[in-house]
Amino acid sequence: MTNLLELRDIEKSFATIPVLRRASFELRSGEVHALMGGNGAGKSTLMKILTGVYTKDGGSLVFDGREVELSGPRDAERLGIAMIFQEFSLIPTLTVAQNIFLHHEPRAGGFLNDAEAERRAAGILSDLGEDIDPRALVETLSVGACQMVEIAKALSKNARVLIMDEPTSSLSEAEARTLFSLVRKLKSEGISIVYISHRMAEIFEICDRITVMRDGHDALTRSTGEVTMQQLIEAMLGEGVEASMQYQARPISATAATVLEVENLTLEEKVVDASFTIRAGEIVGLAGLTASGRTEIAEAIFGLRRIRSGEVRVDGKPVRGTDQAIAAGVALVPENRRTQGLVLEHSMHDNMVLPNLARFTRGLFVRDGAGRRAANDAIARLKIRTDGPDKVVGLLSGGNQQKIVLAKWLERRPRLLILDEPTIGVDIGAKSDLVEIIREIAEAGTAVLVISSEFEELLAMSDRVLVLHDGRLIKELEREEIATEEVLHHAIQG
Amino acid sequence: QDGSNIGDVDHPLWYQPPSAETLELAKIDDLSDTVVSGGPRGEEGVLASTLNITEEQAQKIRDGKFTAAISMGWLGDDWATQQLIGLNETFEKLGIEVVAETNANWDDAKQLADLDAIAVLKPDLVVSIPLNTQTTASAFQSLAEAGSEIVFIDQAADGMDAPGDYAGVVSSDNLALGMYLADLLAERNGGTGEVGAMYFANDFYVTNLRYIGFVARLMAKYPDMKLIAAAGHDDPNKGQQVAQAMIARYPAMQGLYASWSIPAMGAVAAAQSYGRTPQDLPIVNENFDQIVAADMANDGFIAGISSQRPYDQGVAEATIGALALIGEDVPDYVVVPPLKVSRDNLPASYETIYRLPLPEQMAANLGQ
Amino acid sequence: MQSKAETIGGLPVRAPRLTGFDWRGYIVYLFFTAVLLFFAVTIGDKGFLTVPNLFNIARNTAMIAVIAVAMTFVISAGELDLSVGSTAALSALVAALVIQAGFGMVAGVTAALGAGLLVGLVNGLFVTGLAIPSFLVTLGMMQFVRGLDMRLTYTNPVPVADNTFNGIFGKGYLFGIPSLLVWSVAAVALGHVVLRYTPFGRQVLATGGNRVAAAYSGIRVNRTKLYCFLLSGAAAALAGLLFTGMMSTARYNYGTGIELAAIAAVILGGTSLFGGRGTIIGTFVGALLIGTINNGLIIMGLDVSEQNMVAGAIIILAVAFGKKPAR
Amino acid sequence: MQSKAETIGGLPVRAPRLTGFDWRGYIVYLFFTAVLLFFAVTIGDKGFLTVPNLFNIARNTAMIAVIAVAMTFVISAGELDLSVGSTAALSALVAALVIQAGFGMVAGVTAALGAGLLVGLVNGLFVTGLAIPSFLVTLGMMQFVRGLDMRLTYTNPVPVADNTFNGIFGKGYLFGIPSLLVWSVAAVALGHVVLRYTPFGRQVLATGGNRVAAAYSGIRVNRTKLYCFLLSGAAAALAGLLFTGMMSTARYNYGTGIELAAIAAVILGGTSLFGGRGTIIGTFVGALLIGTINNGLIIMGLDVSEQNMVAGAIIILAVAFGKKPAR
Ligand SMILES: Nc1ncnc2c1ncn2[C@@H]1O[C@H](COP(=O)(O)OP(=O)(O)OP(=O)(O)O)[C@@H](O)[C@H]1O
Ligand SMILES: Nc1ncnc2c1ncn2[C@@H]1O[C@H](COP(=O)(O)OP(=O)(O)OP(=O)(O)O)[C@@H](O)[C@H]1O
Ligand SMILES: O[C@@H]1[C@H](O)[C@H](O)CO[C@@H]1O
Ligand SMILES: [Mg+2]
Ligand SMILES: [Mg+2]
Repeated sequence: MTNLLELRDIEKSFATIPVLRRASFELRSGEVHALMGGNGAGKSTLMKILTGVYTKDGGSLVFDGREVELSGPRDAERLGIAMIFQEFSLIPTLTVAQNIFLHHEPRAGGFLNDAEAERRAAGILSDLGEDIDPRALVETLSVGACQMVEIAKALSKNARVLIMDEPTSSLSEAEARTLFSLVRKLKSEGISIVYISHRMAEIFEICDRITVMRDGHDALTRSTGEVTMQQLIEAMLGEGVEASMQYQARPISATAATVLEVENLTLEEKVVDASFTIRAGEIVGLAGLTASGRTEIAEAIFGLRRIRSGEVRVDGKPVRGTDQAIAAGVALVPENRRTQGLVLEHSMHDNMVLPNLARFTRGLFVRDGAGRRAANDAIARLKIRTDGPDKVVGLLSGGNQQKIVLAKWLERRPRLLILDEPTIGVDIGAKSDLVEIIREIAEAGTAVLVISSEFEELLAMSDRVLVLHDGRLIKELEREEIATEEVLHHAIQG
Repeated sequence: QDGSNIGDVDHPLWYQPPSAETLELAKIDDLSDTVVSGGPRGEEGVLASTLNITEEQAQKIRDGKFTAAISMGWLGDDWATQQLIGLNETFEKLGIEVVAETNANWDDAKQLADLDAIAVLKPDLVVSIPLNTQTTASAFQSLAEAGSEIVFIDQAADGMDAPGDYAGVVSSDNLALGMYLADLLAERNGGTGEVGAMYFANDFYVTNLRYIGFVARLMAKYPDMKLIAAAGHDDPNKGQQVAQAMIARYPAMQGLYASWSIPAMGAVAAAQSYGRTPQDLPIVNENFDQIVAADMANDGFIAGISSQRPYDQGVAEATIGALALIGEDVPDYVVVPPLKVSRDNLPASYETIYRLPLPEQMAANLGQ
Repeated sequence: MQSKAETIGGLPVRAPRLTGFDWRGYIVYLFFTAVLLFFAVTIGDKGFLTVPNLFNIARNTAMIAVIAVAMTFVISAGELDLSVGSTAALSALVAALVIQAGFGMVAGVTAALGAGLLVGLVNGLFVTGLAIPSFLVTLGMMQFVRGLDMRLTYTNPVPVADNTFNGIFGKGYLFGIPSLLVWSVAAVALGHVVLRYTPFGRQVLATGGNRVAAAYSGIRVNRTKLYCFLLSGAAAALAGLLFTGMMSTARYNYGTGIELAAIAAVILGGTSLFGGRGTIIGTFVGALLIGTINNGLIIMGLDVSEQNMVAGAIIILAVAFGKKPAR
Repeated sequence: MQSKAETIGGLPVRAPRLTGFDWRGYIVYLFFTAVLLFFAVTIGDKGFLTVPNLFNIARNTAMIAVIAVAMTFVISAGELDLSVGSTAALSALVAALVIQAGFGMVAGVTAALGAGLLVGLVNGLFVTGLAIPSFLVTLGMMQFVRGLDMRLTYTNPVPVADNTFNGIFGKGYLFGIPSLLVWSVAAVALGHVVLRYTPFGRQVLATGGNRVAAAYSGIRVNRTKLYCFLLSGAAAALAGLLFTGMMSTARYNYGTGIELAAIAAVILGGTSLFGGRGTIIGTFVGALLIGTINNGLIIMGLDVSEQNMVAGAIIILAVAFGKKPAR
């Protein structure tokens, strides 16, 4: 099989810091080629060079047998290369349809034809099994829906090469399934796909070949059948590293205090009559389909959503509004790191200090030194890839940003920790570290509520799992009841 | 005389009714030999035409190699331009170097900063129009203390006295200016009918006097001319808007005093938009500049101009300043009488004010 | 229960739903209607409701409207242009001088547009090429050009005797409609179509909505912004011609303060100051609202201090009742 | 090859590196030094370099500086305050009237601060409570308060005879330093410490940087913004007192146009107009730069048109060479 394109010995530095060092990558026509690697390994950067978003410092790009230079996204588009960006390339103030066809809008006599764009957008979205209004403004969509729009946007270009940078990170199981069948269909139509993901299972499921990047260099390229999970992990993280995601039973004292009590909670949106409790030291998973209302429950406990009826109590005391929630020791790690989690243009240590201002203040003044020390600790503990705590977080890779969001809240040592999709975009090494850290936090007496669409992770952590369907809690699974992902899968379908 | 023709219009916020003395003077038909406005401190006005520099004095001034600075309150109308020409020509003739020229653009705080910067240059002479007599006083006082001679345009800063603190004030006769405006309207409508006044709303000594002079003349001399509308603008460029509203609300208005030339031309545009004619809505104003002159020549709405003599004022300011520099006695209040301009005397008036013949186009339009 | 804005801790985090009639989005129209009605009732008999007066409002609003149309593009693209006022004066002077020198109206108008475009080009190149904030570039430019205006004729006004020019750009009528109104309606119509229905308009909104994402989508964001500044320069030039035609004279201080009035019209109309969202029709109504208030309050007989107070209060109220921005 | 700005399709996407000496971040200091040096060489012998003149510059910059310090907070929090100028005049009048009425200096100053805080409170409540753009709220407020200023004393100036007041707020000296300079340095020092080293400062920057993320981090973003507007009102009041003390008189037109000068100082100093980044020292140097240019150009003997042109060009150049914003 011939190579449709080859990236050869690509070099790239930001300022003086090298990010890609002689990175090479080949893509055959009609293959699905996985690109893997730890956070900050350079995957997104390499692919942005392929789409003309960044210009390379060195190396060459051969497309269809000819060496080409890309001076911007338009050049790549002309070659038929489209990309689903990890950090979305959507315009919040435009509609779904306007976004999908941005810069290749259907026209009628020189004028834009929005009606036609909406019609076609509806078609693409329904192929994706999505029920999103093409006329809705993107800023009103959930992360998952944005992810879908981003995918639809790339598909609308009828590209020969489709790069997917962590397309499933915000998708539910079911949506991911739809995406996989789409990938297979595209492949059968001869389209070549680069597939970036941190989720092992899906890589083995849909990819033909795998390239692993490490420290800006391609460390390994193999056919999927010729490589084991452990080999991949070692290529990514180094010899002897194990990344295990196994549940470890922890005895939870029957006398442990009840930290969170949610009683007959009904919200203005979605959630109806939800009741549950979490005890100190317990990790409770919250599972459900997209739009089942998990985020709403989390935000309601944190005081961000209006409660229509019912009550939230922390340590026996009713809690309403963020002020009370924070005072009661509730912390929420929000689901969207860029809009909710970080001040992107601030440094890591500034972000770290933010939710913990009281702790980092002595007298009248903020103790920056302490903030920096905490940041350095987090860098070491979570293996965050950065030049240091002063680097502007917006410049870090997606997974590293997510780790900072976590670090920021872990620093708080809350009474109740709510994690909404905490490991989106986080590499396997860090994910298992995180699971470890969350367990430690729980062991120290914190009650934990985890929302995750990734069953593996949910199962590895949860002492108990609540299942939400269409705004209602329909099941509560004790640990013994969930031996496999299948059980969870069935439970969620309702 | 009883003021009933002034009716119940809304006067400006700063309005004070004309004094009995002003009303007395307003009865005099021909004001050309009368100084209506004395200085604000009761100074007696001396006509600028009486000033003179001998050749001997001129030589002494040239030998002094003096420097001067000019702090203007605004620029952009012929009044400011002609003042500056009068000042600069006279200074040049006398070998006085102008080391700074500033424009406070109607902002007295800016003028204070301008004066501070001027002080640094230690000019021998400062000519300035204080935008506000109170707020700028300290700066003028310290200039005086540092040894600069000061000539004020229009009004002296508070707490200063001539000749100790400053040489003198040169001003137009502002009450007379306002009175002439009433005369010019009366010339058009025979001293009867309903008229309006559009004033500069901000509290500004010289323009306040003109409005008061206008009102005084109506009361004293034209009991059949009724003031039915008065409205202010705080920015000359808004003249058109204000005039439009006045015309909309008082369609019976048969004459309009429109303050400076810019608002007056705005009023002209407004009158046109209502389909009014120069006959049924004559407009008078107090700046003789190219625009109103052209309109007048063209038989437009501008029926009369009560003109100051800014060039002469500039010359007078430079003259008393220069004389003070060599220790001569100068009058503390110099008055330059206004000039009544209408279509009949336009060419002659133009020559008087601009020292140039009436521009060809205007002359052609005048039918000469 | 329509159009409840979603909030997080009191912050609106998303625009109201698209379902139901979202009256808040149309507040400027409602407010404009309310203000018109109020004046009609209170001072309708005092001349407010006459055709010449209504034409006057439209005429007085023309320069603000023309500039505000282009400003809608600039703001939608996420930038600002404070130099429009002094640029209008520059173009006015250039046109008047060229006409005075005998080169004729066409040459005068061309030269004025050239001057406006030149200022726009310099603004645009600084903002995009050097990536410096447009607020400062255009603030500096506003001052620089105002100095140039003063220098050009030593602050002397330049009369324009060409009656064709004065008719077309100021005092004339087309089918009984004042030419100033014709110009502003034409600018609004063109602006509306371009912003709403052309690729360029879409690129402007995308650039303002998310510059990086727009660039990822292949849009030349810098070029788009540059075009917006050129447009703004051209509109300022047109406004300068209108000032000149209306007064048969060009003056160095035309357009002082018009930048704030134009920005107010744009935002009152519903365009987001943060870019990405813009409506030209709203802008026009915003400009008319401002013009109507100014006119009506004078006819009501309020003095300048009261006019200021009432006009200020109305602006605050209009936005208070207006659509909450998503950001 | 330090600090090459990274670009995406021609857009700078990242601030220059924090390592190495980042001279672009300090451009306002360099520019200020360069301008000072230039004037020292060209007009040093004409009195520019004398202590009284340098004090003059500092004195004339005081009101802008005080207002700009608070404006740095407002802008860092992602908002704007255009009402500061007319609020300064309001406070000036209130203080003068209270003193004139015989209630004494302390009452006058208190009343003035109260007036400023009240305006700030209303601004803040509208902006946060109703979530409407501060540009419009404060534009309306600027006009409303200016009307009030005119009304209050029918545009008559109000003299202040209290020499203690005039000394403290205007003409006096403290250890040989003009009191106006003392006030502005005090405001700068306090502002710097608060913005840089206190939790409140952190909250302001976070709110401006990402309002939603700040709210999720438990920051009361609305309260934070409200405080910024209160601060701005208080600073405007102080500026009004300084105007009054300097002139021994309060006038309704104080502070006209000071909002733009203050914003220019803030942005020249390196604060991002989009919020999230602010530096008080930079703001102060920005204000001094503006003041020095104004002073020096007059001493050089440039006429007003030239002063405008050169000052405008310097602003453009200062930012052109300045730090490229990350946005
Ligand atoms: N514009 C930029 N400026 C400076 N550094 C950058 C920039 N973009 C990326 N980097 C750095 O380059 C490195 C590689 O980033 P990249 O986004 O390619 O990683 P990745 O492999 O996609 O990681 P992830 O799995 O977390 O998405 C990171 O250390 C990141 O901080
Ligand atoms: N149509 C919509 N309009 C406005 N906001 C929406 C809409 N759909 C979802 N959201 C918001 O998006 C966020 C995600 O909530 P969602 O209902 O998807 O909950 P979830 O169960 O947590 O699912 P997910 O797996 O997508 O996080 C919530 O803040 C929700 O209010
Ligand atoms: O009259 C002159 C100017 O023309 C302007 O009218 C203001 O007052 C001055 O004295
Ligand atoms: Mg990545
Ligand atoms: Mg969710």
